[in-house]
Amino acid sequence: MSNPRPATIVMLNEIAFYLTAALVLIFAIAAMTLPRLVHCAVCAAGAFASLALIYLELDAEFVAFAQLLVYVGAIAILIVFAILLTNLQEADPQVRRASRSWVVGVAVAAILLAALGLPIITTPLLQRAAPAATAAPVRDIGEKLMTTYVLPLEMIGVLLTSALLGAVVIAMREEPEVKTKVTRPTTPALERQEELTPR
Amino acid sequence: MLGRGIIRGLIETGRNFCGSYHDKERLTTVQYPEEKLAPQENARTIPFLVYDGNDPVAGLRCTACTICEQECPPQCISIVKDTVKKPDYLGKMQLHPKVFDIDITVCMSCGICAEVCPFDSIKMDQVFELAQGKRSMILHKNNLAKSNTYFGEIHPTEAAAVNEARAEEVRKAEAKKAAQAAPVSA
Amino acid sequence: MIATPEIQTARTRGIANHELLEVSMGPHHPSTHGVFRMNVLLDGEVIVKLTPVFGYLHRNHEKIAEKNSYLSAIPYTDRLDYICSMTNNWAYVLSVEKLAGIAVPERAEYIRVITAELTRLFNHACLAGFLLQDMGALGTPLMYAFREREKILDLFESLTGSRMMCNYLRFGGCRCDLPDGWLKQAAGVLAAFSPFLDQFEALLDENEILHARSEGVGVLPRELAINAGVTGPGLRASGVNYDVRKVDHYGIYDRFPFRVPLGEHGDVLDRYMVRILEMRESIKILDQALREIAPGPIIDPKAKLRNLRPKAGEAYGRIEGPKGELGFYLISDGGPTPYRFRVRPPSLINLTVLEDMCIGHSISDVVIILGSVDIVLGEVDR
Amino acid sequence: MNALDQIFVTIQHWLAGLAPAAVQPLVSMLLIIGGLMGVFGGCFALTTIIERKTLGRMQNRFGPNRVGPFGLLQPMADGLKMLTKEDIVPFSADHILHFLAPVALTVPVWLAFSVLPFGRNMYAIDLDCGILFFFAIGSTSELAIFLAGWSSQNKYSLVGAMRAIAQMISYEVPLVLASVPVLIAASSLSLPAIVHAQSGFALGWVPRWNVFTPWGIAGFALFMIAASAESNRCPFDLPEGESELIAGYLTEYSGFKYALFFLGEYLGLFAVTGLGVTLFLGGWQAPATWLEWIPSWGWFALKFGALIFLFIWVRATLPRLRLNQLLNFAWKFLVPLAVVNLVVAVAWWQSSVWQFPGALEVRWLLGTVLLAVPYVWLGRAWNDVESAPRHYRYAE
Repeated sequence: MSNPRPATIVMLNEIAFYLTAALVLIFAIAAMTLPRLVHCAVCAAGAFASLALIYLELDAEFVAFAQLLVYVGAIAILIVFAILLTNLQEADPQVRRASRSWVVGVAVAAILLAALGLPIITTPLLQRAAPAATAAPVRDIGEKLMTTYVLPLEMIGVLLTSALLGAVVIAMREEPEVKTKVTRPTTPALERQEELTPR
Repeated sequence: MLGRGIIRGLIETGRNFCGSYHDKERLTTVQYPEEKLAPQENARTIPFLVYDGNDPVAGLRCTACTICEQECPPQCISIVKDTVKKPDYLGKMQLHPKVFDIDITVCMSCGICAEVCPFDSIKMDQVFELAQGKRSMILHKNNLAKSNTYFGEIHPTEAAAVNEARAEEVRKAEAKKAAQAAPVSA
Repeated sequence: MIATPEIQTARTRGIANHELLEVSMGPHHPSTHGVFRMNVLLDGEVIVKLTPVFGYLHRNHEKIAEKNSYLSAIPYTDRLDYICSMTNNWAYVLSVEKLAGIAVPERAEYIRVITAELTRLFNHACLAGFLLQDMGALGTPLMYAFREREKILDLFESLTGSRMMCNYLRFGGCRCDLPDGWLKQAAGVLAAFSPFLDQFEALLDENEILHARSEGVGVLPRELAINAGVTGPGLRASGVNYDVRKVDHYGIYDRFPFRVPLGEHGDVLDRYMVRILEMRESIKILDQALREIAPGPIIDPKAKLRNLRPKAGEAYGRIEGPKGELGFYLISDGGPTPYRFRVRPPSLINLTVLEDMCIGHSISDVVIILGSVDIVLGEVDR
Repeated sequence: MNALDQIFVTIQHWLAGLAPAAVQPLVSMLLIIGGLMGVFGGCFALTTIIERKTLGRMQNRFGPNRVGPFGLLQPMADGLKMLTKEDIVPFSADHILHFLAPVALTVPVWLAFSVLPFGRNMYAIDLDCGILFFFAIGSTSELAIFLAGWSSQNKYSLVGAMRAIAQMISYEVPLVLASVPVLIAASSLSLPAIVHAQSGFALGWVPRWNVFTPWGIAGFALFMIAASAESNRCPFDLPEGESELIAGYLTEYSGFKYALFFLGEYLGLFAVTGLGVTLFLGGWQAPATWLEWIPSWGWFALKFGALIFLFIWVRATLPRLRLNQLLNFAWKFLVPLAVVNLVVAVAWWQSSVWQFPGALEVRWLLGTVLLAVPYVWLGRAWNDVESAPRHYRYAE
């Protein structure tokens, strides 16, 4: 692929990684803390996009563009639709707090960090060197998807279609009378007309 | 077939697109300031007063009979009669307007004044570029007066008929005067 | 959402009590054909309630006419329905002739039929153009309709002096005779009109989008149309055979064998197609009239132009205008000015059923239904 | 490879050579970006005037011809007017999002041009999954339109934004499905590879473009319909349906933000048209060998212009669809047809092994029949509104 990297370029990559990682964190934190919901949604979309940037730095183009397509293109819109349809303007502050003191909060956070962090550090997978990037990554992904990982692919397909059908059924049952054309309620003129026409 | 109507519509606009380059019928825009369409002969915009000869004050045909003032639907004509009488084209002594104003902003160019005027003294003009800086557009007697030759240019057939009728009356008046004078002398 | 009275009434009539959106379309709205406002109550995109609001163009037409003499009321009738001034003149002049008992010579009757049918031609063409403009066809049908309208307006300008404000008909006939060469020019314009109609039909009649947008939209049932007093192409599109030209036999319409097209469903597509077919009939009438017109007097010599004082009484003259039955109801007390001057505006009366046609449709349909009703605000507000 | 064909590439290399070695890749990238933005910015200005003049000519009138010779300076006049117009932001609007919306719409669209091959080895970057990048960028515009609609706090713009999102999401599916057969034919996602797959001539004179196959014609038609919906062009310009919603999500925008929205919309149109040319019309390939003297980027420009004219032509003719018809048309007509087209395409390649004489004609016949039957059946099913042909009786 590209020629062996001189030191300056490696150093530049480090800085670039730290920058995008910081970007992701900032967007994620903003998504959690901003008062107005729509701003949170936009920051979430920003976090997804900067995540795609990180994938690009790792030369995983397919994953980056798939991330961009799926997350920014679809899931961000999903969040936004949810906000629109439920019409929540402000995040309501009266959510009951589990406990007053922040010590409990820090403790819970530490436990969670440990539970997530330890397996990542200890697994042998990371020790192996990253596999050499091949000439046509997309072709390889395609072949692997169709050969070794074909079962998970089909399972996900079935899962997604069932989710889709479920959503349609729920949407259908929720407001049948609005979706179909409003059955013609009586209008003033029609009412007048009933009296006019002799029985 | 689903797309048939749409394709027929597209062909129609396509024909108009190509046609606009060679067929006069399919490009009908008149570029106003550069190309000006000659106004139709009967076109009417705002009224004007006709005067004979070349002196706008003396030759003014209007005899201040105020019929047009009464009949004008939006009442935009205002006339003040002059006291002294002057002979008109038949020699009869007629009054003349001291003040004859038309408020152009009120006038709706309906042409009723020209229609009901018994002396053919007020006719409809064809000028339409009336935009001005001033707010009030009241045209006075001197702005309104235009020569009979100008009337002949803009409404040729109507002017010819009016001139011919007036000449006829002048001849009838001469003949009557001659007849009165003749028996006396005979 | 503060529950305004409309929302209460909408809710009491068992309509889904979702968040109702109150939208005011107009008076400054790109597709209300003039200053006309609709207060639309929306549930999502479905119309729940629609209250038309008009009166923005009220110019006190009838009180002015009661102050002026009979003659000077004529130029005001041009401004009623400012697209078809010739038919407005004719309706007014017809009622005055009934009031004062004035006869009309042969040639004047022919001229009146010719000018009325020419007006109907370009009014229906413009209606089709505006309707398609509302549907989204960016002005193409409208420009074609306006191209033909210009030719007819040139005819009117050479005949009466003004393109739109003709002020041409008088009691007992017309103001001035046809300039020579006018008839040949009119025949030329008419010959170009039927190819224009074919062009229009090629552009639109089989257009799937037009059919999809207008079939079953804004249905006006027969009984409601009759009870609401709707007249003109809107009524005939609902299948009711009522054309004042055939009912009243005014003027010399008996001499022209023309047919009256009727629709079935009374939706927007029928109202559009009935007008296209009416244009074809008008072309036949005009062909025959232009051939049969004979030289002769154009005004009844006995008819008085100024200070006409008809004997006390009342008269109601009506004609089949392009928009419907246009009538003038005059009461005279023997004086030079009418005691009562009342106009029957077809646009306003056709507009009263707008709500019944729109309920249950979406916003984009309301615009088309309003377009198909063909209103001109000058006539609605008078 | 005559000099004229590679003129831009040589200029770029020569200019990049002037810069010091360390900075050279950066300078050459900047040159490409500058070139692309210059060309397509100018193309935007030109298209606004060409569109208005062509629409005018189709409506029997001149287009704008007062500013400059034949009205060619009209875009400058529009741009100046947009710059000097006061930029009004409604008081209750969400200022940050109101400002962010046009930016979020226009910036990603510029990225989409980096993937398109405009001429023989004239492409900004040859991404291995170029078309996936293109569709990923295309899908971000919905978010920007929602921001515009939501932040204007105006009933009309909210309804317009809802319509726009529903339309763009439901037309992205047929757009992608219509281009899948082309990817299979070229067996690669990178656009220059797709163009190379369409080089060469079958039967001696027919260029091997994708459009000259049964599934290619159907795919091209589906692609163009979905593309016109994706860029809110005529039969689908519902979001800013002027006659109903004043200007949809653009209602509360004025001044240069309004111009930015239009720039975003037109660039989206150019990107999708460029993709259409690359996928179906053989990118910069010349249709015949003796026409090779026109440079490759010239051929791309010609095909590009033809498709833009087609869009303008459709805009002059067709009225607008209603929202439910629009969505029904996408899900009940375009998506099934795209799937059928995929099946036909695969059948076309499987049957390429038939050797008996007249195999090509039989395959063509089979392909067209397999596509025509669902088209007619779905077509009739689609306008199922009582479309019994209307007959109008005459009284007496």
